[in-house]
Amino acid sequence: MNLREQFPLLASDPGIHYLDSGASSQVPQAVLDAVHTFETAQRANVHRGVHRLAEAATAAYEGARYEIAAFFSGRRDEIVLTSGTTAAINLVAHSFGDGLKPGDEIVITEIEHHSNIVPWQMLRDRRGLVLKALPVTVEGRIDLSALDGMVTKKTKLIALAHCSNVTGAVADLAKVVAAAKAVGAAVLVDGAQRVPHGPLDIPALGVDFYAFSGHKMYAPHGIGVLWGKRERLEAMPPFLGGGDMIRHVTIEKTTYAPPPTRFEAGTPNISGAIGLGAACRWMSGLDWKAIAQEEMRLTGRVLDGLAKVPGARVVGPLGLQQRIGVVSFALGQAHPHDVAQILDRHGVACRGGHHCAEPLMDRFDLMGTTRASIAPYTEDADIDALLEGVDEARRLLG
Amino acid sequence: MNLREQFPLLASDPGIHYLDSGASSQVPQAVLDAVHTFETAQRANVHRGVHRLAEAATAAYEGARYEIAAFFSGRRDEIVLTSGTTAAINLVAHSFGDGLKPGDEIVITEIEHHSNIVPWQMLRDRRGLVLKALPVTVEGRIDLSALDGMVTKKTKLIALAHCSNVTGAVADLAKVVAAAKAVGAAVLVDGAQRVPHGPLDIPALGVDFYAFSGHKMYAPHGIGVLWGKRERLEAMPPFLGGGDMIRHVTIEKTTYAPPPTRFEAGTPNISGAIGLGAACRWMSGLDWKAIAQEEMRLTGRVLDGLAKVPGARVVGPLGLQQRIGVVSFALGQAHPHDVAQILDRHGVACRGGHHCAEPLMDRFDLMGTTRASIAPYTEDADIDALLEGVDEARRLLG
Amino acid sequence: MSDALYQDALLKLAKEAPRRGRLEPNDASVRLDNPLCGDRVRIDLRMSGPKIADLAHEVRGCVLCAAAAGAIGRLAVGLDREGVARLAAEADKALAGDAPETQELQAFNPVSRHRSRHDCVRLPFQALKQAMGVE
Amino acid sequence: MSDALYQDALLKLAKEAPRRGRLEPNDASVRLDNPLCGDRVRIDLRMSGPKIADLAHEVRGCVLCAAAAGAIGRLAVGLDREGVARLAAEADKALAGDAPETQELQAFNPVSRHRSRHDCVRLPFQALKQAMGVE
Ligand SMILES: Cc1ncc(COP(=O)(O)O)c(C=O)c1O
Ligand SMILES: Cc1ncc(COP(=O)(O)O)c(C=O)c1O
Repeated sequence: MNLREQFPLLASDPGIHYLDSGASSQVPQAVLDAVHTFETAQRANVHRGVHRLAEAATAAYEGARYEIAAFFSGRRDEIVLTSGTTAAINLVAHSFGDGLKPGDEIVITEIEHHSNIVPWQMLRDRRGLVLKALPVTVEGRIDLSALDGMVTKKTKLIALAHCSNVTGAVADLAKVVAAAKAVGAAVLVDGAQRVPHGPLDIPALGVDFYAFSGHKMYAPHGIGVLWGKRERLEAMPPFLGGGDMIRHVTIEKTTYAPPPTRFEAGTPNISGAIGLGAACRWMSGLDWKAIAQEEMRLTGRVLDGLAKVPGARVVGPLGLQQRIGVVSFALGQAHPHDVAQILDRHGVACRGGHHCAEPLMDRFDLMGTTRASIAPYTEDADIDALLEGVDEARRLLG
Repeated sequence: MNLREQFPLLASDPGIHYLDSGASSQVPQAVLDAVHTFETAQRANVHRGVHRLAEAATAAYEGARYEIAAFFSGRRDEIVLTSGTTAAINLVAHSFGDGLKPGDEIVITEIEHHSNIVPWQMLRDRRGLVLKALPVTVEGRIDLSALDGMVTKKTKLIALAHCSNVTGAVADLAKVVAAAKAVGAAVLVDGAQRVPHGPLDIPALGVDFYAFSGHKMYAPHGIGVLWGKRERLEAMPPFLGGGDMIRHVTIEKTTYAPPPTRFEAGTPNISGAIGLGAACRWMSGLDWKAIAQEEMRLTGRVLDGLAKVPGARVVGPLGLQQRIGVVSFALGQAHPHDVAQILDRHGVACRGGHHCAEPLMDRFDLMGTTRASIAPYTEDADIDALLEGVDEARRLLG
Repeated sequence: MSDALYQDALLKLAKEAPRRGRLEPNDASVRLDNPLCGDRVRIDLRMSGPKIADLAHEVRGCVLCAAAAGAIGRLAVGLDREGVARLAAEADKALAGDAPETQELQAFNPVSRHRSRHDCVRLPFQALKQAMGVE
Repeated sequence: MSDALYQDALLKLAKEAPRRGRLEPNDASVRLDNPLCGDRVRIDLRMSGPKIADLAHEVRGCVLCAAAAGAIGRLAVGLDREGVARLAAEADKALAGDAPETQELQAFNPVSRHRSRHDCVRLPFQALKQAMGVE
């Protein structure tokens, strides 16, 4: 499978070893083409317009919503288009969260990305809630054995990452859903790191909210999705006010449109949505069984390679079960920025730092890690370059 | 000046008469090129990354902020990048507005777009505020003679549109700023319709907040700006929580970054920002004195042409003083969607409807209007087609 | 080309629009609006057993909406629930681009190419169905 | 190529880093951190009149930050406010891509091409300036 040639940035330079897809993936020609067609042949504002460009733009935009819904086995009216995961989680923290009462409890985890921590802290402070965090095991997984003690009748929401952007661990959502159901709590899943790795039946997860970003799944930046169970969305008041999300407006009073429109105030990121629709279409055409195998083979190579480097310590599962191809490691006392910088001399793009997960860094008493993430376009040459670079970093910084 | 050929969508089809720039403008090749360069040669997530693509992406993104700041004579740390005008106004309604006390007053106007009405209604209901609206004159201008009676010591904010998206009227901001200063109120200006018509020295306006969208000023969708006076921004708590806007995060407590970062949670719309920067650069290269003259000449042609159509009634100033090239009209009892649809047969793209300004429609007792908007790429042929179309609409629907 | 949209048959339906106005007293009256375009429709019914004995319609809206109400004014008297459901299905057929059997509804065929206008045609039929308790 | 970044001179500055540790008691002590990359620096000073009599630095951070602190450990004793300001300006010069006069600071020249790393080098100089009340 040579996917690399479908990605103009990668195809243009064989010397680039892009292992930073966990931050932002690269984008295939098919997505660029869809956006280009919009900008040069369909561009207009959506909804309300009757001229041919407005009709074409609306059809492309709503068509994209349809493709996204289909790819995730959802319904169109459950797909709220946002500017990204962060915006999606904040939407829930306001529209759902502001309905909570002082003393109500929210459970998050220590593995979370800041975008699944800070909105809940702000909500806690706004509404007088209690915020608890599930601990993380030495292996870098959410410790679900703590669910029992932490989830109570006061728990109204459990919010957690499907896959960790640091350790690569995949969470056992079924257990979380069962614990939540038992007390009538809702479940929000941060799927930012899960969605780049293949199709997913979101409704089948049994969760209430699922948030993700386009830029990590081969689409443009500035677009993302909040999938919400229909009954949940229908029960929620709007968050942002503006055009499109209304039914009627007078200066005194406004009535609101049904979901998903109710949550999409203002002119949307039309080209972004079209790009995300195209990314879903592009992903649908791939053989994900083969890709998953290949991603795990390459992940295994990274783990094996690091095991042989003196001083290297993987932060996350050492096996290939229930994990994605995101591998974080520390290299002796070396600062991850130095490591990432030396990798860059080998053309290897890795992220170094706290990965917006400071509580998790505190958990492992680390300043940060260096992270390599594997995507469908990753090849053996990328792993070779990574391991060579790590070796040089060890020699220079060790 | 032949700008049309710089716009691929317009250049591809001389039969398109795009008079819907008030909804979304078309986009020049220069902007498409900048976005394309990002996606194919610089794509990565911004900030925190040290590899060469992350450095290139960050330089392009922050370079765009610099170009935007320069174009509007602002400082870089006063430019908060948002997903659009609506998001920018909502940001202020939360970060500034949530600091207001029950009984405090906000003054808006009946001319406003829903995005400058609904966020203040929601804030009013959240905080127990009083919301007042300045009336609109028969000419379709904000009636500033009512300022005296409406602005009191309780007024904390005056929010108004720089240019109406329906009537094309330009507001006399100096009067509003003086009235606000007299009572210590802040001024927020919705500049969505002003920014497409040339450079602007925002700080010189004396206002506190200025909001606008990229998609109306030749840039991609999904990007916009909140310009805020530095002292105002520094005094405001964050709105959305997530990555990037933090200083330090623990599960218990989070400290925040300074503006503008404090207000930019999560991965930004990088390509959108780069496109907006390129749009500013492109606009900087034009002769705006000549364009303004030409826009007004064409606006005059529309006004003169409509004056000769039986049953046509312009909603807005009939003269060319203090107005932009946005012309709304009613045609007898004809529904604006029928009018716009018939215009479409002539290749004319106009918007018909309430233009997200229902209170203004109520003011003029109209279901909606048909709106033609003039841009730098508008030509005489577009106006010819418009007037022919209006004539046919009158015959068919009259 | 969308020229066909405003052909004579459709304009005539909208203009002549038999049974325009209100019916007082009535057995059922439904008002619907479409906030997206501002169309507003009211349908009043007087029943004779399960069948429509008389009806009236009032539209503040576009030509397509007025024409749809006009078609109802011309076609709906004498129908029962099933007949109303069939009539509305015929209108949907026209919007889907298939030729409906009911001659009068063929005027709506060209609307099929204009998705943003489908609801303009549907609104009066929805009001009628609601007034008859269909669905 | 960014190879030059981790050249011997710089690595040596970071590794040898004269005056590493703490100074207790001290006349001034400043801790700064850079939340973006997690670098943390502490500078302790003991003064003799307007001049630095002794200093110590503690870094939890990257090599660039440690090297900058190392350079301070080697160069700052004996300086007054003006001397400290001049030293920091020399470091900025290196980051701007111009060759600084101070030989030791030339090791930072290659950092000029890596904007994301400039603050790593600046942090210890900022802490020093703050401890001396410069600016
Ligand atoms: C005057 C005015 N204000 C606000 C807006 C909202 O802008 P956006 O939809 O890009 O957020 C618009 C355009 O839609 C407008 O014309
Ligand atoms: C697990 C996880 N959650 C949330 C986010 C935030 O996504 P975004 O920055 O696109 O809003 C990211 C990536 O940055 C992530 O990896």
